[in-house]
Amino acid sequence: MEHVAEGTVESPLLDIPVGKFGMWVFLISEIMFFTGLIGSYIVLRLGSTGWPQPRTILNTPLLGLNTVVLLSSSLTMVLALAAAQQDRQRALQRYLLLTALLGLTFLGIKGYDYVHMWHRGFTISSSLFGSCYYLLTGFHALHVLSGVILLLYLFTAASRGLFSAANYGRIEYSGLYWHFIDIVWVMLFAILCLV
Amino acid sequence: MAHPPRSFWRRYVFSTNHKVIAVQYLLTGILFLAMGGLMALLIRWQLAYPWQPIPLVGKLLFPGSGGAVTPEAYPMLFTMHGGIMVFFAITPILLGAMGNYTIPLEVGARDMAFPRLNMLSYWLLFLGSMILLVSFFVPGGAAGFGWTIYAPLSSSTEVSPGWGQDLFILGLALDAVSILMGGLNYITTIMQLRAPGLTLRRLPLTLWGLFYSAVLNTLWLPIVAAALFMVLCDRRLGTAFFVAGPLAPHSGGQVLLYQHLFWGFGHPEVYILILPVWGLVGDLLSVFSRKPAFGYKATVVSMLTITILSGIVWGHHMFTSGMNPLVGKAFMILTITISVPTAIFFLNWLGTLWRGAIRLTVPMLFALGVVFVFAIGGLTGLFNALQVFDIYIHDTYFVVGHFHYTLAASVLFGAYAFIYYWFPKIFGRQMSPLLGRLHFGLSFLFLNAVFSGMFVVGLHGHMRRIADATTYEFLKPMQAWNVWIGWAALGLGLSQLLFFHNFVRSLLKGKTAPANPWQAGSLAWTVSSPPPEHNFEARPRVFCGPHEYGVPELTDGDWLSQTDPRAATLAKS
Amino acid sequence: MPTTHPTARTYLAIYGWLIGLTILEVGVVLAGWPRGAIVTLLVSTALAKALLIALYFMHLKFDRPIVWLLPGIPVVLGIVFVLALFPDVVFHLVQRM
Amino acid sequence: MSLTSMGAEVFPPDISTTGYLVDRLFWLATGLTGVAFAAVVGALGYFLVRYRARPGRRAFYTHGNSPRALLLTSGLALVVFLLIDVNLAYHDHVAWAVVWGAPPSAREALQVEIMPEQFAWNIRYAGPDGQFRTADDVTTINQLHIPANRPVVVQLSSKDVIHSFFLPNLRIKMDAVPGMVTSLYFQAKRSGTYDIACAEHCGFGHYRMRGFLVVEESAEAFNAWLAQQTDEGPPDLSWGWQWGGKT
Repeated sequence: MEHVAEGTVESPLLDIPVGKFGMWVFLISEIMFFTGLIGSYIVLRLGSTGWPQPRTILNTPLLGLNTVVLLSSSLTMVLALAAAQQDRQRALQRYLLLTALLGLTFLGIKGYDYVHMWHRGFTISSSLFGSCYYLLTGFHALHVLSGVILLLYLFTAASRGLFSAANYGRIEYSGLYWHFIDIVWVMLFAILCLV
Repeated sequence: MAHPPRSFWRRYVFSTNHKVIAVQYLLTGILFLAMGGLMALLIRWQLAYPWQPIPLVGKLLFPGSGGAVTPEAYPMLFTMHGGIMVFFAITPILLGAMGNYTIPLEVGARDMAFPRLNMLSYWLLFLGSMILLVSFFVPGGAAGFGWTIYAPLSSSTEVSPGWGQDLFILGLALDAVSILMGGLNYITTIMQLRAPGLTLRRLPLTLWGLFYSAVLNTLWLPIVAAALFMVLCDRRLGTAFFVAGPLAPHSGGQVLLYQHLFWGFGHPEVYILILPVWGLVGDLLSVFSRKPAFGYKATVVSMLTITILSGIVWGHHMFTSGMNPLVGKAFMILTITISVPTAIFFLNWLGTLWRGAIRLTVPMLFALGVVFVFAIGGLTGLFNALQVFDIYIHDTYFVVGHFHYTLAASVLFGAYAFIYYWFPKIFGRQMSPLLGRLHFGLSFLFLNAVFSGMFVVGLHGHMRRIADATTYEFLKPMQAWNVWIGWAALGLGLSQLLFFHNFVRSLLKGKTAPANPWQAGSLAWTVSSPPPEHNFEARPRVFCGPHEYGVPELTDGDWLSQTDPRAATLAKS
Repeated sequence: MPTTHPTARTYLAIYGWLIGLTILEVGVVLAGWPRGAIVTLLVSTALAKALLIALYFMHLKFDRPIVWLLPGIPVVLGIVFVLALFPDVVFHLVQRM
Repeated sequence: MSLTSMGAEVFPPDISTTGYLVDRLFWLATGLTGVAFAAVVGALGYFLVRYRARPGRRAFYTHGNSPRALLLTSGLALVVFLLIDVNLAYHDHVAWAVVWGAPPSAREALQVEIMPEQFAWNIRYAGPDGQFRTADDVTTINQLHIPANRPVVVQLSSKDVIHSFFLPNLRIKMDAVPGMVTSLYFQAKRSGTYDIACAEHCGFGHYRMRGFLVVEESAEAFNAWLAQQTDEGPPDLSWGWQWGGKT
């Protein structure tokens, strides 16, 4: 996200960079979007009888592994930010690439999980649970995918030496997005895939 | 000093300049306004003279039926009329054009916070509107489930099979993303890019309206976006989120859930459109009364209160839906509390006029028109809030009349006030005041004739969205009114030609406009008309609020610009 | 701008907690705990994990409190919105065909 | 169709025992908001004439932010709120208790199930055994016969999309929602044939989804009609539900 250089901004509401403010406003609408999805899931579930136990259908250990993968990518993301703040260019590139690869791993496992489930007859149209599962995790996966693309872009930018200890804003704001995706998964994992 | 990009494409088409984008929004909006208006005329023709061939254009539009509207086409007309008017006419003009044009100029910024996102926002709207237009020509025709997209009529392909329905939802979803991107820019620019000295207490009221509106969009639009995606899944992927009963493929979901999600956004949407108008009216009343906006702080706080309340009153759209009646009562009480802040800023508007020196310019006329029609719209809203009475008039033309007074009349007048007021700044030329006055007078007359007629037929129980009232015995006495509304609507439509004529003629050969034709105090009027590529050569410094009119100590005129250093001693805001 | 950034060691410690809680979650589900206990535990662990990520990885702990307002508003609104739908869910169950 | 017919009654004829409450609420609201509207427009018109710009005229310089101004506006707003809004809400509350809050007991009321579909009203009576979804049920299409002066309870659901069961002459309506059962009650006091309308857009045939409410003079006339219907053959048992719960 680039923004017009404004010189000194003397009366902003919040004492944070414009890009960071914008990213938070974007995340507000993302939170509401997932509120719509997760809220619908909660209402549909509480309003229906005979909801199956997720662990009898889903591959719980695999999903747990995937959670660990995504949490690890959050760690590498903050380490990338720390590297940028300390001007350690090689480490920055390494961590960005690692984060993107972990995101891809998550998507790979997700894809395997989808195919596997689908073949066992658990599809988006087989039951209300199936519909909720594929809708919610599907939208989350789309967010991961766009995050991976963002990270690969950041990686190429970092390879060209565009970031430094004085200029790491875009790493920070992208990190906010990436961690937000992580939080969404943490919630989905617990209340959709386990409970 | 920045120069505009050389190439035509970068300068006028894929421009990141907020002023160019604003004009793109404006022209798109006016085009769709005309289209939605023509659809309204077709609707009124069908209601006035059911199944009669439409004169002049009928054979062209409905060749299969000898020029008459068909039962299949009628739902498409009112669905597309609603969808186009709300999302592709009023939203682009009031949020897209007014937001984009005024915000950077009024906060003293060179452009929006994220110009490229801004450009993307317009082009997503453009793409969405093209998808909407394409939907008319796919097999099965355009969407016909009403702009509210109520499930399961919308979400089951057994009852609404055409691809036009999917395209409508897709177009709306794209527009939603576009509005969200715009809102992100508005919020960030207003809050973070204000010029030195331009504190929150010195913002023009228009910007407050746009800000609140953007906040509401950011919060509630994603909810309906989620619901729309679920409808699409129901239609094409075999899910049943909003389908229940015999139509559902398995145990089924919940039909009411859709209505909650939709109105969770749908009610704030009313305020999303009206808040910028309220702000604009507050500013215009002040400029043309040559008097500071009365009770500025109270007005801003009232608008904030309404912004908050608007998010928690959606249930009053659902009194007959089978919703829990106790919840309905809670929603009724929350709804009527909205009249407190509304009354406060209404009184502040009157207070602004009180002991002013009122100039009845064209934008002022439209602003006063908003005050009048919004009074009707707001007060009739009270009828709808009363559970027992609302159940009788729910889904009748009384409701249609009410929301056209608030959403069509007020918002349309607001849009015209914006255009007449900002035209000199945007295009550097002046519009003809005489044609403007005529346009206002005729619009005011016909608009009230149309929408008050709707109250009459609505009270008699005339359901909305029916193609032919003569089907029903109890509606027979209302047919004469349908004819009356039809001709008044035609009058309303024809008087808009005055506007188009005035707009195009002034654009081509209107008188050159000075930098500040209205003697207005806010920042936008300190730069030339039209403004330079990046608005301000140096960052302006602000010394007072935007409404310093009638300052007693002044001898050279009666007002202070926000950049006038004398304000430090003379102004009280 | 606040510049007190946490160190890599803090990040690793938080990461350890997150992994630990995840293992706990999967563990109790596979062990087949009673449903009520699972729901209570999992909702709290999920909230705890989300809070840890927001506070440390998203740096909310090191931002000025007013930045909390930005995610705070939609989170509160979202919860209120979902709760407002609850009476209808209950009503729906009672009147089910 | 002439202009003289534009002077028709505001509401369609009221044949119910409770409709007058709805009409009264309307007139009360019209009176109260009418006063407020007149005050606003009066002030607006007066100010526009009295304070119009004239050469040499300068506006009174005030921001209206003084505590006195604030007290005046919020005080007035509060008075308006109490006199109009709260007043109306109270009357609505009272009317609600009668129109919606006091369903008649199962013994005294005639029970009817209605399951609309695109674009017709399927209507079911319990028949002699008083139980729904049994072989002696009576089903009709678009013909809802009821006796005058006896409470009627209707339960609604829907076969396909949402419809809305609207009785303009009784001032009530209720949505028929698939997967849910909703209900309403009423009592007609005047015999005759009246319209049943669908008030929720339900597809291209929405406008012609008309039913007939026939209010029979007496219980005998109603029973005679009901007995005739059973002769037409076994009713459609693919829909209908057992009555339970509070109604």
